[in-house]
Amino acid sequence: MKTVLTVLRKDLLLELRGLETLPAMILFAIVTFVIFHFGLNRDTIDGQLAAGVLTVTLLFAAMLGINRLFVAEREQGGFDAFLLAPVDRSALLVAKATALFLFLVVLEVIAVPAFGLLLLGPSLGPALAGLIAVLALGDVALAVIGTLVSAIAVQTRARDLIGPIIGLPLLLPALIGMARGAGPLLVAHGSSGPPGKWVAILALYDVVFALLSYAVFDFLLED
Amino acid sequence: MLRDVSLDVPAGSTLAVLGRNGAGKSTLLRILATLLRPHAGEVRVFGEALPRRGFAVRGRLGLLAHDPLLYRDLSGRENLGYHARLHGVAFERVEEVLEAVGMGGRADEPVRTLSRGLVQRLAVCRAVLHGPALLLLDEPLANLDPAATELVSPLIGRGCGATRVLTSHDPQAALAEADLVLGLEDGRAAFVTSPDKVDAAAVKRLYA
Amino acid sequence: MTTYGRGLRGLSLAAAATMTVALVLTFFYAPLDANQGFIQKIFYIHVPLAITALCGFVFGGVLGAVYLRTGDRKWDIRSYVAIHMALIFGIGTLLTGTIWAKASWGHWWVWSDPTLTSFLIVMLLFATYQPLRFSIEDPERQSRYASVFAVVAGAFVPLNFIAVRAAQAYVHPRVLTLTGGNLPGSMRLTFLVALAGVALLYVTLWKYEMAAKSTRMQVRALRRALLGEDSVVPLKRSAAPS
Amino acid sequence: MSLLAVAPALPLHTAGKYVAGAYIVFLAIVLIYVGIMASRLSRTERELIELRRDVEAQRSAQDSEPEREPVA
Repeated sequence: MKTVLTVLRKDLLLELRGLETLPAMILFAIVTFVIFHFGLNRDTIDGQLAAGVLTVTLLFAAMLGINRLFVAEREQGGFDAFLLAPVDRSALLVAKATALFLFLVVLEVIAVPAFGLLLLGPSLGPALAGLIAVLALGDVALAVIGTLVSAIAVQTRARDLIGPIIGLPLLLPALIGMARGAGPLLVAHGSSGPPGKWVAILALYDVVFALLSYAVFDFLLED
Repeated sequence: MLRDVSLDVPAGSTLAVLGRNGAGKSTLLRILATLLRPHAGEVRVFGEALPRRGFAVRGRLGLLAHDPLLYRDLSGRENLGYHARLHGVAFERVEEVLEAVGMGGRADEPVRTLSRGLVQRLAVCRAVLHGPALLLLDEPLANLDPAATELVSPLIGRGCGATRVLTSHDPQAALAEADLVLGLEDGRAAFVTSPDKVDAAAVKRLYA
Repeated sequence: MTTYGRGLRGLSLAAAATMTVALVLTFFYAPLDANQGFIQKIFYIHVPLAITALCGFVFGGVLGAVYLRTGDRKWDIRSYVAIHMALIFGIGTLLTGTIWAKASWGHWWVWSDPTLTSFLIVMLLFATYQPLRFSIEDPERQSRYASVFAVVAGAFVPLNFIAVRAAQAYVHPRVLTLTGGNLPGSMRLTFLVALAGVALLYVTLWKYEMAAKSTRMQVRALRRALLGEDSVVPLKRSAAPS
Repeated sequence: MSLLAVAPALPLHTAGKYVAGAYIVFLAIVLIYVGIMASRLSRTERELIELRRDVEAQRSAQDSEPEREPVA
């Protein structure tokens, strides 16, 4: 646990100093909203379409963060430094997933209101609580699977390509859960809570992949 | 890429590894550091067989490789603080080693803005931070001027108290520090002997 | 050294015989489906292919897990061949599936069918297996990372089916439910024989491929032993383990 | 099952084409696979023949120079 906090602290500090990932993710998300405005030729959207635009944008913005997650470790010797320390290796997975989760939360804190402002027809207010629940569960899946995929992809030659082509299919069920869970919330006078079925599926997906990642992560670190 | 290399290094002594670029010096150090797993053969560090017992060895060795293993966007103090936390070392130790290499004043600048010599000093700090009993030194004095060499000498020099495995681009300097010499040629041991028995011709052939 | 060729002849004969029986049963024994008529005959090849391919993916994941436990490269090769064969069967599934969709619904692709859709997602995921391998040069790391991928992707198969099935209503010509309850006896017999035939075919081809790989590797090993290291032409960079 | 209701059973002569198509696809995949394996088999065979030739060449070279120490 101490190791997790140590690595997490270092990652956040590194992001704070370099500002390499998070600003790019946020800008990308907002630009994508603008692109959807023109691509769909709609001033406002609602319901399932809105949920789809929001979650797909977040997914692709997350891919940017996922691609960069381990680059500093690989290029600046972070893997070696970590492996030389007498600490539990799984701590790196937990720390990186937590860092990615926090990045996604910051991204959404900015991108979701921006989405409400730029594209969403109905007011965001009544949907907010349900949306937070769905996005939080989705973020866990994005963070866990993203960390795993990133750790695989960073050691390959074509890492910018391998990351997305493995990550996107693996994340598809999570995307379905997020989009379908958020859909009913974004209708004018829609339901206040997300459909329980999708919350359950997202939670199941989170738990299974968290355990799975924990089981296989050590193998990605050995040299 | 290593073959037929077998030798014992007694605790507290210094092994110099000689050989031209690509002979397998760095590979040997990475295997000893548990970062590479040997495909076959037996490697023991502190009597623990690698790679199976790697966890028993980690934390007791310090690696100083070509790569300083420091984050460029963090300052020297932050980098060392990170390593101190990972190794469970008190922060006073960070200040102690920073002072020892004369970096106390510049430890808050990002590593990417420092000259190579200063980065190498920080890398020395990182390698010895947790007081390792085995030091793996790959060209430890690279980029260091004579004054800096003087400064790091109590940390990684002959009197530092740790068992040392060191490589150097300068065979004469390495021989002067060694108790035992391993000559590597294309991943094979060309000779293993004490430094006074190494003849100039053999060294010359090694680097030819 | 395992001799993969042993039992191959018996297995081939069994696979061929079972497939033949399955075809005979399909066209001369199984009754015409009340709703779909003759077109339902595709079911007897499409669904066994799909089930075998999915089991093949999971099988590859299990073999990958064994590799990670043992570190013995032969398990990675087995896992590779299992996934490789499952991909071929998967392509067969998608092609027969689209033909069935066209015949039943008039479109080559129907999103409303959760089984076909989730199968496509699984195929898209496993299609990255070979590029991933190709992108890692160090053979040991290639094996390790490919096995991690196989384990994760193998576990993804059932999860993905849960998620996609939940997303859509049941509209597939659901001749077979998981319990198989609503299938008339003669249809079920035909289906089971066809499933056995396709599964036997998978096992046969897997063994065949393993035998071919192991033979090639032994030729190389012999050359190395008899003529020395330098006489062996270095392998080209490849996604396949060797 | 609603979609099924609007998808009536095709007449046999239309359905036959699709069913035949599906089974031909299956057969073609198996045949293509067998074809690829056949070419690989012939490559292995060629390698074996080469190996045999090289080994025999080495043997006869050694026989003609019996004094020489065997290399490797």
